[in-house]
Amino acid sequence: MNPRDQLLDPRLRRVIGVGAVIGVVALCLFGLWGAPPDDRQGEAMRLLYLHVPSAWLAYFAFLVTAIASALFLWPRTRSIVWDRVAGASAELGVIFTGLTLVVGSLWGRPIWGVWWAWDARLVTTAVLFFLYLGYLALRRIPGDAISTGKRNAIAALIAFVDVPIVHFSVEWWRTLHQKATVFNPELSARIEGVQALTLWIAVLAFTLVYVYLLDRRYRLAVIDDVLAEQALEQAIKIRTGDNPGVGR
Amino acid sequence: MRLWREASLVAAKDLRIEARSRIALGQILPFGIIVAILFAFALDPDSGLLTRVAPGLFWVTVLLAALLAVGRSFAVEEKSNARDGLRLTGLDGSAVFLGKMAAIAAELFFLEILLGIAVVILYGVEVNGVVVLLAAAPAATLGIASTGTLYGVLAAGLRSRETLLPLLLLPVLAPVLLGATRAFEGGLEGAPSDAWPWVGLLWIFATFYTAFGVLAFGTLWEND
Amino acid sequence: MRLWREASLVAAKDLRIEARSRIALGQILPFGIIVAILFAFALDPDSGLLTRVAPGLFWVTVLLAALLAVGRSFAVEEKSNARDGLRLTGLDGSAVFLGKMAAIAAELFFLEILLGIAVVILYGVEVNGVVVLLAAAPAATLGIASTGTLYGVLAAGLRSRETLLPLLLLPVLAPVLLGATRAFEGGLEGAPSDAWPWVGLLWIFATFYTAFGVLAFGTLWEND
Amino acid sequence: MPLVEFHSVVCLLGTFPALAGVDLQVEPRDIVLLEGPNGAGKTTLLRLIAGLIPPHSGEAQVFGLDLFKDRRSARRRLALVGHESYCYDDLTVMENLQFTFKASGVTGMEINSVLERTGLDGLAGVRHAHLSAGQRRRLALANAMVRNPELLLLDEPHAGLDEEGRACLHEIIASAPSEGRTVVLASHELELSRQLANREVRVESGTIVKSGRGEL
Amino acid sequence: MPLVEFHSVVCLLGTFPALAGVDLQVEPRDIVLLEGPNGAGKTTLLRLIAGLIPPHSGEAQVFGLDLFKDRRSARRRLALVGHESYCYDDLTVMENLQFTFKASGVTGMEINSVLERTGLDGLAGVRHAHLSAGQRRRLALANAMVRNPELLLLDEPHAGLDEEGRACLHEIIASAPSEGRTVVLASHELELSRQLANREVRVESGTIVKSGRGEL
Ligand code: HEM
Ligand SMILES: Nc1ncnc2c1ncn2[C@@H]1O[C@H](COP(=O)(O)OP(=O)(O)OP(=O)(O)O)[C@@H](O)[C@H]1O
Ligand SMILES: Nc1ncnc2c1ncn2[C@@H]1O[C@H](COP(=O)(O)OP(=O)(O)OP(=O)(O)O)[C@@H](O)[C@H]1O
Ligand SMILES: [Mg+2]
Ligand SMILES: [Mg+2]
Repeated sequence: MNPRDQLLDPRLRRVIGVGAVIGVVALCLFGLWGAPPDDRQGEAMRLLYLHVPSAWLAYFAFLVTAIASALFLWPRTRSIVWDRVAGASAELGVIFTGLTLVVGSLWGRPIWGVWWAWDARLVTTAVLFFLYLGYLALRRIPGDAISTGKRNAIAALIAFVDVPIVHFSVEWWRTLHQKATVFNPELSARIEGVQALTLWIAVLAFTLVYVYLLDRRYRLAVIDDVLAEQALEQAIKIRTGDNPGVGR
Repeated sequence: MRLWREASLVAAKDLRIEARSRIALGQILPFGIIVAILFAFALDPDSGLLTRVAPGLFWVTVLLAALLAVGRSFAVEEKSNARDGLRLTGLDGSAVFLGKMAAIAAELFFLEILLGIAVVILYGVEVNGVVVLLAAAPAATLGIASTGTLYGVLAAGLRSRETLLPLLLLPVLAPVLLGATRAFEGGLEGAPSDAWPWVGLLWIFATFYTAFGVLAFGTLWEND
Repeated sequence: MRLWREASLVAAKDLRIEARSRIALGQILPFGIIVAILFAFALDPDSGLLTRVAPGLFWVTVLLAALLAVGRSFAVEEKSNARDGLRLTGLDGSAVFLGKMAAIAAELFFLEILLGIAVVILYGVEVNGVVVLLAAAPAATLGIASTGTLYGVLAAGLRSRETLLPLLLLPVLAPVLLGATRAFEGGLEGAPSDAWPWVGLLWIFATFYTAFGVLAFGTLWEND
Repeated sequence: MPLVEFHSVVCLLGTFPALAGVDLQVEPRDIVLLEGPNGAGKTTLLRLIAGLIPPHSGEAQVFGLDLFKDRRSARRRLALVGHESYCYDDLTVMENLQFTFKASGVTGMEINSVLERTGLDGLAGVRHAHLSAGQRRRLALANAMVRNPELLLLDEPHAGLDEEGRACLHEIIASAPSEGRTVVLASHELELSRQLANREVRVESGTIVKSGRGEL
Repeated sequence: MPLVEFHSVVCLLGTFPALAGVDLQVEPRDIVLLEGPNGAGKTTLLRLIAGLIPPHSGEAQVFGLDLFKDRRSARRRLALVGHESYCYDDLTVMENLQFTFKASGVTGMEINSVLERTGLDGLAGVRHAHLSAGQRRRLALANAMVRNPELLLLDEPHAGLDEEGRACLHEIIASAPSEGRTVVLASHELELSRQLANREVRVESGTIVKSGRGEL
């Protein structure tokens, strides 16, 4: 199998890039002026348009990591492509999780009066963050492509267990954090009007940004691999060339 | 059949080494009890707070002891590169996993019984639902042992094993820790009926991690 | 003079090895923060209990991280029997003690600063007396580092080092833990003036253990 | 069909190409001597054949099994005596051998006869931790023999052995072909080893520079 | 005055009398070869002379200093190449040597010349963890030489060294008397070692059974 060196077709990527920019601009307009302030939370509620999509995109990124990892583990579909996708997506997921934590924390200060609480949702989110930091640390340990790929994939699959826990934490525990508004057990969204529209714009914008960055990060991984391959060729030349010293 | 035979071979070897070096009995157990006492010390004893936090402290202590036990289980393989010898025998990775996990679980379970008695005495908690405790503890133990073994081999062979292990293991075990704590809260001072959902969750975890370990360990074990 | 030169040689070596393997920064610190989070989680968050127990948890966490740091400091000597090489150089035992202790203390102190910030943010405690904290922390750190080094060498060379160390170390450090906790209680939510006697006690401990280490380490180091 | 078949195999340790394109064939019942300077890659080559480390590129087959895909199956049929003893400190000589024996599930070998052949008869009850360097070396050899391997890989087996130990070692190597065993031996004791080997391969800087029957 | 003076020295490892009454004298500038079967007690004897383990009974003096009372002072003036390399995995060859050099506070030795003498010139920047077995052995030798010892104790220094490494080793041993050094060497490479030694001591089961100038 010839591993692809571009994740997306360049034209498609450009479209997505432009879409992402438009999406972000639209989100700013709607988020800051278009949508009305909340009756109870006032202006602080606007943080929702960052907080919720970044949380969802973090889930999505980790889901992509898990699926790519499973595809890598499955011998029939094994390809370095999946390992790269898994790593790139996990990095973005960590960034989105970090954003969720930071924005949530900023939001918590005016609404709950504290930056942080030992609430199940908050803690499981923090655990999620560290879990994938650990995963990224593990990825940095060198080795041959197949073995490290399998090792990474297994760690990613274990880590994904935490995602549903984060989501259902508000149902399973009595939490300060509010229960699901959109993806609740009844699957009926309790948000409407311009607020809902803004939320969906935000989700769309974040998704486009995610896809664009995923492609770029993938490309970076490809370049890294090419550079490593070149360095290896060089090293082989140096090793087999007649150089003095003890076998080096 | 062969899997069980091979797994019991590995477990027997590990337990024999432990029996000879007397580390589980002679050191990890006292370690657990000392940590329990230290917690009591750090948490200001006269406030009646201890009975409330006893379940959490119990399981945090077990977790720390598990880190030691897992670390030890793989340190044994590191010396004289015994790990390579074990790999050379061509044993099935799943067998190695089950064997090592069983040995660790056995040590931990033994520890929990004695530590539990110590906590009941030291912290003065009441036991309302023995059945809940007896149902929860093995599940949590299996969950901890299986994840520990899986991550132990992930970290094994890396020079930084000793310190990397806790880092990898603790976040993954957070749900087990939480479930076990809630189950024990129910079984000790609280209402046993509250605890059953948690016991179920723990068993789900244990089954999942063990099955996953059996499948994944081979891959990790084979490659370096 | 010579003692200082030799001690700084040993400390520089240990810190260079740590810098290269990135264990203190990259792994022990996240370990500390994760333990802090786990504790908070296990201790039932909404009861406002956390701010009260924060000082105790902080120091228990530091103690556990210290176990890792000490273990690592002697694991480094174990590999390829480097310990015998160090003994063969004829370095003064006191110099080895001071050097290793300084390296461990430096790592721990660094850890405490970052962990302290994390605890203040995560547990939401108030800082009433920065001076008290700044006076207490180094004393406690030196106490932990000196005792750790002394016991580290006791346990080093024994096959069961990893698990024996906590057992030996934790009881001896109980007073330090208590003093540091009380001092921090005063410096954080309580009244700083209450804390000063504890700070004094900590310094007495640190001085005593360090002096004792300088005198006793040589003997332990020389014999096998 | 050759037991070992390598074509321009590259093997990395970290990022360092310890083997930088190796071609090697070992026929059944050969006794191959690997020689070469320190750091040439002999140990790496043996560990690669044993399936303990993965190859990076090239073609690598042992017993006809591809080392890129399956390193475990081949391992069951070979044994490696490495620089270290691969034994557990807290188990006795006998217990170590018994564990290896049972774990490999071999037949046609008696532990006691292996103990005799390696001159360890008197030490069956001694823990590995208490053995001297040469005794450990013998145990490592016994630990390999107890698996009755078709392919025996020896990495500097002479190191640390006394006269008697060397005699045991030579008996084992010399009788390998008649017992249906193939031997690959890395050693710096060239005079001793050349008497035994029927092929000699010189490794230098991660490649094989000479290879032939008899002395080079 | 002899450098090493042992009278019926007993030395225990655990409860096992690894040395059961040893009489030994080493004169300045001697090159003494210790030989004997595996497990005889050669390593134990060298570690005892180096002051790494305490004697149990008898009379034991090194450089005229009593090993029962003071093992540290003698250590500053000797060096031991043991079965392991005594080096730190994470430090480079150069850093390891520099640390030993500074810690021993010696004078009259240049690290670079030692690197050359042991053939390690090209490896100064490589971490110990990445060295091959023979390279580690060379480093162990360099690590001993960098301390410019009056008494050089070598425990099977040949093991793992290639031809070039053995030449370096032999140069160091052969030039020891002219550099004012005394050498005690335990080895199973009898032919090579006998060419160098001017005294040979045979150790068997923890005692010295023969001792004399030239071949026994
Ligand atoms: C550090 C603090 C916080 C963290 C870590 C956090 C984490 C999360 C996460 C992970 C989600 C995604 C839930 C899911 O769909 O499964 C979420 C959703 C949400 N959060 Fe937060 N949050 C924090 C603070 C806050 C605050 C202060 C508020 C407002 C008072 C808030 C309001 C919401 C809302 C409204 C949702 C959407 C719920 C839904 O539709 O499912 N969060 N948060
Ligand atoms: N992790 C690593 N990173 C970089 N280089 C390494 C690493 N491990 C080993 N090397 C180098 O790989 C080379 C091959 O080592 P190997 O142990 O195979 O040599 P060898 O032929 O067995 O030598 P010896 O005769 O000394 O045992 C050595 O030059 C060594 O320095
Ligand atoms: N802790 C111990 N308890 C009991 N016996 C021990 C212990 N350590 C070593 N021995 C025994 O002491 C004896 C002396 O070992 P030593 O390493 O000195 O031998 P050696 O002459 O160096 O042998 P070799 O040539 O194999 O290196 C050996 O027979 C060994 O089994
Ligand atoms: Mg080698
Ligand atoms: Mg020896």
